Amino acid sequence: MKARCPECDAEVKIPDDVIIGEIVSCPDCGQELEIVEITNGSVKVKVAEVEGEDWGE
Amino acid sequence: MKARCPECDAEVKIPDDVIIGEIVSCPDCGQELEIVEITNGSVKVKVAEVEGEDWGE
Amino acid sequence: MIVIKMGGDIVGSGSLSPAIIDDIKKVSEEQKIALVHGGGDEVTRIAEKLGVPQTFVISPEGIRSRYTGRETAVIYAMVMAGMINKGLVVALQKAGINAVGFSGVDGAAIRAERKKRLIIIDENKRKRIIDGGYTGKITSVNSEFLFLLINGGYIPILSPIALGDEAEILNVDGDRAAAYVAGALGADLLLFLTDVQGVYLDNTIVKKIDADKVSELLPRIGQGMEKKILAASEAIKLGVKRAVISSGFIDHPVTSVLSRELGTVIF
Amino acid sequence: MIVIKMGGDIVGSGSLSPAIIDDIKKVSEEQKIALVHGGGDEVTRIAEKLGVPQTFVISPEGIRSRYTGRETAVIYAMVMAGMINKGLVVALQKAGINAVGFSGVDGAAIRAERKKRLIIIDENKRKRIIDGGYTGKITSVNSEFLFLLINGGYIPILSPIALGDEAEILNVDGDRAAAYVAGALGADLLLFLTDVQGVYLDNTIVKKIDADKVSELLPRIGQGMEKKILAASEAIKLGVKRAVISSGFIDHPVTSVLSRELGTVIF
Ligand SMILES: [Zn+2]
Ligand SMILES: [Zn+2]
Repeated sequence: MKARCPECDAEVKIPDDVIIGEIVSCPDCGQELEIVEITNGSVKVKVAEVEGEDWGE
Repeated sequence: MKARCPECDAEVKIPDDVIIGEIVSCPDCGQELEIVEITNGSVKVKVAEVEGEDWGE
Repeated sequence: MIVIKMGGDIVGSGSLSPAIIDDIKKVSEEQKIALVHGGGDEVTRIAEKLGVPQTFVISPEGIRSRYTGRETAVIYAMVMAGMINKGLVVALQKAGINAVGFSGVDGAAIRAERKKRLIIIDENKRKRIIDGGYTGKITSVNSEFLFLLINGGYIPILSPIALGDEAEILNVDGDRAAAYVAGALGADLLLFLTDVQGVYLDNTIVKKIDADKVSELLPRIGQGMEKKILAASEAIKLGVKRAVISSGFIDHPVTSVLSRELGTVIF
Repeated sequence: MIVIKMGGDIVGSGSLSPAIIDDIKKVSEEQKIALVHGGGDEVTRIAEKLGVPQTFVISPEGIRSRYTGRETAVIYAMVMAGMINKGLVVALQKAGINAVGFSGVDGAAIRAERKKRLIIIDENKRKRIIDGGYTGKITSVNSEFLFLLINGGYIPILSPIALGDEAEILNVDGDRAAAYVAGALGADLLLFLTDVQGVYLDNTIVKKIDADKVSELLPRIGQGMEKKILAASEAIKLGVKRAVISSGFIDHPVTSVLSRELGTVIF
């Protein structure tokens, strides 16, 4: 499967066994993209919002 | 077995299967007596010091 | 100043009904307030889950109490001060009540003397002395510490734990802890929120009990209530104006007691 | 003002070495002091005993952390604020140190924002977003509350728990909690008492680290220490004069750091 990077419009290859919530990186701009929908062999992605690392004790 | 009440000097009957820490009452004055020693068929008693009831949650 | 004791039925594992929260908020806007909670059943539940079976002993007067061994004392503090207390604090904070939860060991808020020995009725129905474990008789309350928080705008919520003479963690009865706290703070009212409407005698609620005449009444009252009446009368002797035993499961369980006659008043 | 963070190795299930207690007492007679503790391993131990297996997740940077689900959050508060915290309070009280133990939910002492989502590396080594559970990023410290206690003559000892925006109980990193507390109190020193002598680099202790140059160093440092250095540099940015990472297992672990160069200083 493929998707377009919302940041640089590059084509991003997506593994066939991808799951919702998985993060892929754009090969061109490096932006991390979150898989938000998978329907009939096509995927929707959005820019992943990463929160800082502070996961407690 | 028998013991003497330290309060009123009455004779107090003690069951044969008594254990250390057990409390017996003096039949004359009602004083509670604690068994503190058991040796060869004789027992030592002392006046039991009772603390108020306040055993928590 | 009002002190409210909320028993295990009211606080469960650390939650409160909206009716109680709303009422505490309303009252806290008008006067000073301090809270004390119970929760013995939850201690038992967690202790047994942790593989520490709880033993209960019977006093010569027939009162059944937890035997607090060393291991149980740690679990007791954990459940009371960590689970129930913090659950209540967040429930109150969520409503905008600036609660501060702590126990009697903090700031030596409640000091007690460890009971070295207990007299129990053993399985053969004979009286026997056993090691006292970790329960205590309250000797003092650090009212300065409590007032520091209260006058600073916070609402203290206390777990029934006391600091022993050798800095042991001691299990103390929540009703009695509330009585001592109310006495130390010079409270106008000590309110026991329970799961019943008041003290029942021959199926009727007793409206008023004179603290000096409690001993006549006790033999005719059930166990749990007996402890509460004793604590209430102790509070009166410590200078609290009145104590009320009332239901925590009605609308406005706190303000109702303030505005009209409800439950059983000990004076 | 000194803030001391005592990690899980130092506090165990709520005890302290006499060396640390003596030193805290000595320092407390000369200046103001606040304590923050850790204890994640104890949380794991009790949670598993209670039949709540603990899950750990790995961040893209390789940091392994507890996944704090709803049930775990309750146990976390119970163990931290009930067992470890109260164990420390009585250990300090026994030495005549008037400690007051509480958590970040009490008096809203530490507020945090719940992390709604986390990015982890899953079992197939792929990055994935999961629900954030109950961990938070600290947003503020109620220094007024802390000063109320400190100026009242008490020594606060804080559990690493924060109050979320919706009054959730949140698991926050103890090192970072200590950094924010130290910042809010304008501490001269934030001391991390650990089980090592300081930060090691190529088998030698690093004497000094410039807080602005921490990022260059991090890739060469082990995980647990990395968190501590980040927290230390954060404290410096929040206005703390210096942070020291040093051993809690030496004689005079606190006063030694005050009187001579010891451990690793972050400035
Ligand atoms: Zn791109
Ligand atoms: Zn006699």
